Amino acid sequence: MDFDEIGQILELMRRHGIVEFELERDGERVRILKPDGSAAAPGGTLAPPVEAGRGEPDLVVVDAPILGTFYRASAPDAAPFVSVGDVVSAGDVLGIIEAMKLMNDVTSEFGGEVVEVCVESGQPVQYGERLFTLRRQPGA
Amino acid sequence: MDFDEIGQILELMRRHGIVEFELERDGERVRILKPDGSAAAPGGTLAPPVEAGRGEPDLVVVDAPILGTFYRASAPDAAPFVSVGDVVSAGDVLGIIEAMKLMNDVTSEFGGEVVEVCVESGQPVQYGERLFTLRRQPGA
Amino acid sequence: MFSKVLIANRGEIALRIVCACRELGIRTSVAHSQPDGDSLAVRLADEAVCIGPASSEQSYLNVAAIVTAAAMVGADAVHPGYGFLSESAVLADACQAAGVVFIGPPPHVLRLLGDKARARRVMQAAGLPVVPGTDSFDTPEEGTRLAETLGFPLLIKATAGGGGRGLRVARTARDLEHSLGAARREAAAAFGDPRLYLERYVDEPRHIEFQILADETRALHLGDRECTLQRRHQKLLEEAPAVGLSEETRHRLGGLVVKAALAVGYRNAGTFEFLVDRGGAPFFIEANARIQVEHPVTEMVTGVDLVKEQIRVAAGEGVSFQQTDVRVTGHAIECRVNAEQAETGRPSPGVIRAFVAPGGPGVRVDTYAHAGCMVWPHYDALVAKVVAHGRDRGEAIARMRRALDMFVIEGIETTMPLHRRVLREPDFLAGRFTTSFLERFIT
Amino acid sequence: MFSKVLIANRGEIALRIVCACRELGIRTSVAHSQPDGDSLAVRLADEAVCIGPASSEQSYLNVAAIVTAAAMVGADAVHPGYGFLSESAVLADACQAAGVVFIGPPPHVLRLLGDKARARRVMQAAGLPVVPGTDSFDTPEEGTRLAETLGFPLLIKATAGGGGRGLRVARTARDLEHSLGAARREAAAAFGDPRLYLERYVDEPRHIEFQILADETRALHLGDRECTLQRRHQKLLEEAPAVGLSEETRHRLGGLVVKAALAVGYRNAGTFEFLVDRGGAPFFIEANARIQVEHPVTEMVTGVDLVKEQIRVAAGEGVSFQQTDVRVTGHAIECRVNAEQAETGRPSPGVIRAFVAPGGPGVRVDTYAHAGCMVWPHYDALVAKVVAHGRDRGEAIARMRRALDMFVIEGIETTMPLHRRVLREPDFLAGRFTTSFLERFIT
Repeated sequence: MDFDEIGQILELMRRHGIVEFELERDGERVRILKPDGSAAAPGGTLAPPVEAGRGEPDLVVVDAPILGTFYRASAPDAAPFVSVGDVVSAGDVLGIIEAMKLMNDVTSEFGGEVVEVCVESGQPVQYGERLFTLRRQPGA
Repeated sequence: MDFDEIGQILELMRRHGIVEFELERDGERVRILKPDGSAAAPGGTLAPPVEAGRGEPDLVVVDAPILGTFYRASAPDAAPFVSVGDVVSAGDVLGIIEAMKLMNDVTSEFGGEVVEVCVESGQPVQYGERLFTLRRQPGA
Repeated sequence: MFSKVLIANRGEIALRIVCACRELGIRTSVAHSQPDGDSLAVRLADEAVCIGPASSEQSYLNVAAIVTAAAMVGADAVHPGYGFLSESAVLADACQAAGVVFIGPPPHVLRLLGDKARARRVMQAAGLPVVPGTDSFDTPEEGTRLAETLGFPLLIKATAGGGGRGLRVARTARDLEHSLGAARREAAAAFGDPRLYLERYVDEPRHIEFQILADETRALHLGDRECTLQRRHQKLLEEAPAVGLSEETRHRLGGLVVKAALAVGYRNAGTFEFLVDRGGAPFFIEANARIQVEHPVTEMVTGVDLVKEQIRVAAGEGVSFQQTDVRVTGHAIECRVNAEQAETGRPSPGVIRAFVAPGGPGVRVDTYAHAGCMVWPHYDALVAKVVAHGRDRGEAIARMRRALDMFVIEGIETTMPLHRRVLREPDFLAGRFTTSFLERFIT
Repeated sequence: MFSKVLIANRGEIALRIVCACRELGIRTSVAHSQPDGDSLAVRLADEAVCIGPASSEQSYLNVAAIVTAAAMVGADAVHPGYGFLSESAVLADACQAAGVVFIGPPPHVLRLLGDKARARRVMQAAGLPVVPGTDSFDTPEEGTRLAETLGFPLLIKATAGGGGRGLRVARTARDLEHSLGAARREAAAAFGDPRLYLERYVDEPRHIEFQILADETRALHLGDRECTLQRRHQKLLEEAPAVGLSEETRHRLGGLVVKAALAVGYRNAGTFEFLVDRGGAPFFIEANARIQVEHPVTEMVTGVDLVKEQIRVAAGEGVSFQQTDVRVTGHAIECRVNAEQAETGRPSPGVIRAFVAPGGPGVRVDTYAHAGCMVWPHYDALVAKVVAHGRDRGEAIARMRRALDMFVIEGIETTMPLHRRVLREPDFLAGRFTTSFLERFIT
């Protein structure tokens, strides 16, 4: 069994929608399991849900607290509240969301370093949409 | 077992809607699972399916080869073809099923000892209904 | 016609509106709460926008979020469904301000009909028979004084109430005294308005209603519905046409509701509700300025698609037919399949493991449910509406029975066992029932 | 009325018959093959009996097993559905001998209509316009001689054929010579009868049919259906009423089929099929002595439950209405959702992983499928029939589009992508099509 073979198995599994595969070479044993279709997933049109910063437990995500238009700065000609690399404290304003002429601050629950700004200024955002990824500071 | 064979197995599974397949070559073991529909098991009114002699691999079952009325003897006053404890040979008549005035023999594929008569004489039986359980004779 | 409609609702009615829009060639965007993100309405609409968390207050009742969402997706109209903000003048105003069409009556009609005491007065002036009752009052003392002129038994109602919420019966002056304070506090808490009014209590009535449709120039009625079978003022089984209505009363009320709708400047779909006393006399109680849960029974007997008509009217195209085209054919029954323990009404949210809806002739199922879907505890318990249509009431009942017998829902409890019992009850079959039938039947 | 009916069929029609029986208060027993033991029809019927293995020959085509099963469960009638033994005089005879009612026409009518050449002759005598054609013949030489009197192009048909099977077109004498031998062998293999007959080939026709119902004393017709959209002579989309039929022809044929049904002593439900040539002239081709797959479109526009009427007639109760009660309202379309790759028609059996059927106004789905069910390779590919009813053809088409767009079937391929394309094709929308439309459209 080498990686080529494993790759071929994985490809076959993908193509046939197999969820479990067992092999035992010379005593010649094989076992193949298809999904049972239990979770009837109707064909969706919606984009897949936003993923959190998987794998890295010190990455945290700041989501939109309401829907509206997201701005990175307080005015078109002002500097952004934060940019990648900035270090922020809990409670700092990271951006604003405008809904029905009202400006709503987006604040951080945590202190940390901004590692990603996920939405451009002036873009509409849904409730719960990911706006920033922060790397939590040790002890913050 | 090579990938050609596995590909053939997968193709067969796809074509027959098999969800689980097991093989063990020379000790001759095969296990094929069709979907059980469990995910969506609508409330049924049907009796549970007939169970085979699980656990005891030397027990074999003789099912009704057609539907009709099952008789254990050739006439009301005749002795039954077989009773529990009798030893039969492959091809022996175990009973008869009457359908549309025609008498159809129920014969055994195996030689063995009759350990159970599952249906009373004169009872209607469905196709595939279990009639007898035999214990296969070593070498039979 | 609109090019995109924002659907500000959830569940089966959101899907129902998707159906209507698709048939009219209109794109749909569903404004949904976070847990509804993978609902069938969201999946089957052209697009979707998440407007808030599970809590209705922050999502389906959030006017700012809905109007913002409409602008964000570029919708030219908002359909509010039923419940939630469907009768909200505030949402209608906000839509107007934002240049988006609210699919429903104009704000002034919503305000009038939202004030139940004022609506009664106006409808009386427009010629409808109303239950004798009082104006709104602010203090228990006023209430006690007004009750003397009205007599007992009477009903204490919240001025801003509706849907059967906040009702209390007072059979004696002592009852009244005992109840007024609590009713006031409840009304303030539930509707943000402590005002109450009193109404003569109609004992053992039937509850019937008329469906209307009005556009810029005309008002039409589409016949009546029987909504007498209720539990705690929540309808559980509806029929069209109404069972206990003489042809004479039917004809007369049909004409009167059309006149009343014209008198108040009604637009779009609406319902006039009446109590009918044992002598057969009808009394207007309220008008609902929205599509009703039970609208399919009317659709089944008339062949009219009420939700499409709502959209046409809102788009300025007018109702697509004349009063003389309206023909009631056969009989239809709707059973509301709720995620509730049948006898107690205790909610039963959870994952639906198996779901096989009945089909075949004369059966319609409106539902957002499917195998593997979640019935959330945050929202109301309606999972599916089963509607059966037959050439007569007998065939409709037989059809409903077989539809319920063939409806498989596993994983949650539903009201179907109760419906099945009702559909075999001799008094129900004979059409002998009043609004207390179901509660007496259950206990 | 019967107290128990044995259903000798499977799939959606078995379930359809369960619906009808339940509405009539009749108990049901489903005679099924081994793999169908956990089908929805079996689960939803009162009881079931396994009559044989997967092979149709040993189960659904097994007359002895079916009659034995009927006796075993104590059924007083057998409903054969469509296909399988539905038009079998042998089953009808065997039922009669066993004292069980066969729900269908009497054996002599089944024999007459099963012999297509004789049926043509008899129907011509009864006043129906028929395509010029020949009697049955046994040898290729006879065929060649008869063809001379008829002229080309012509159609070679099996005397015992039906359902579009065993058809060959001969455009020249050379074609004919080439085909007769093979057609003869095929007919012998497929129908156990090598006899053939010839018919004038109607080029680019439409295929329309009339639904009839007859009891001991009367015959009635329930209007017509458009069945022109076919692939390899298998209907894929049907409509009621027919699109390309003048009111004059409709009226005239309606009267003629009723007369013809009376002339042959017809009983129960049946269908008279016609080709309509480009000039609008109709030619009778055959009569089907069973309920048709596409019966729901007629049910949608008339409100009549054809399967219940079949049972009533068989029980001696007669058709439950008069010809003058039959009113065609609006327009209905049926799409046959088959487990087939849409473009090629290649079968696609397997497990259905997700299944969400469309609901809402004017939509009916007849199906045995559900999430987790198996589509067996042993039987025909029909998984579901989607039927849409609208006030006119335009609304029915819009409704069918949205119904198909909302119909989720995962795990197998289906014909829905083809239906979706057809429903957007300008020639289809304009009603401009003939029986070759679909095949030209696909390629």
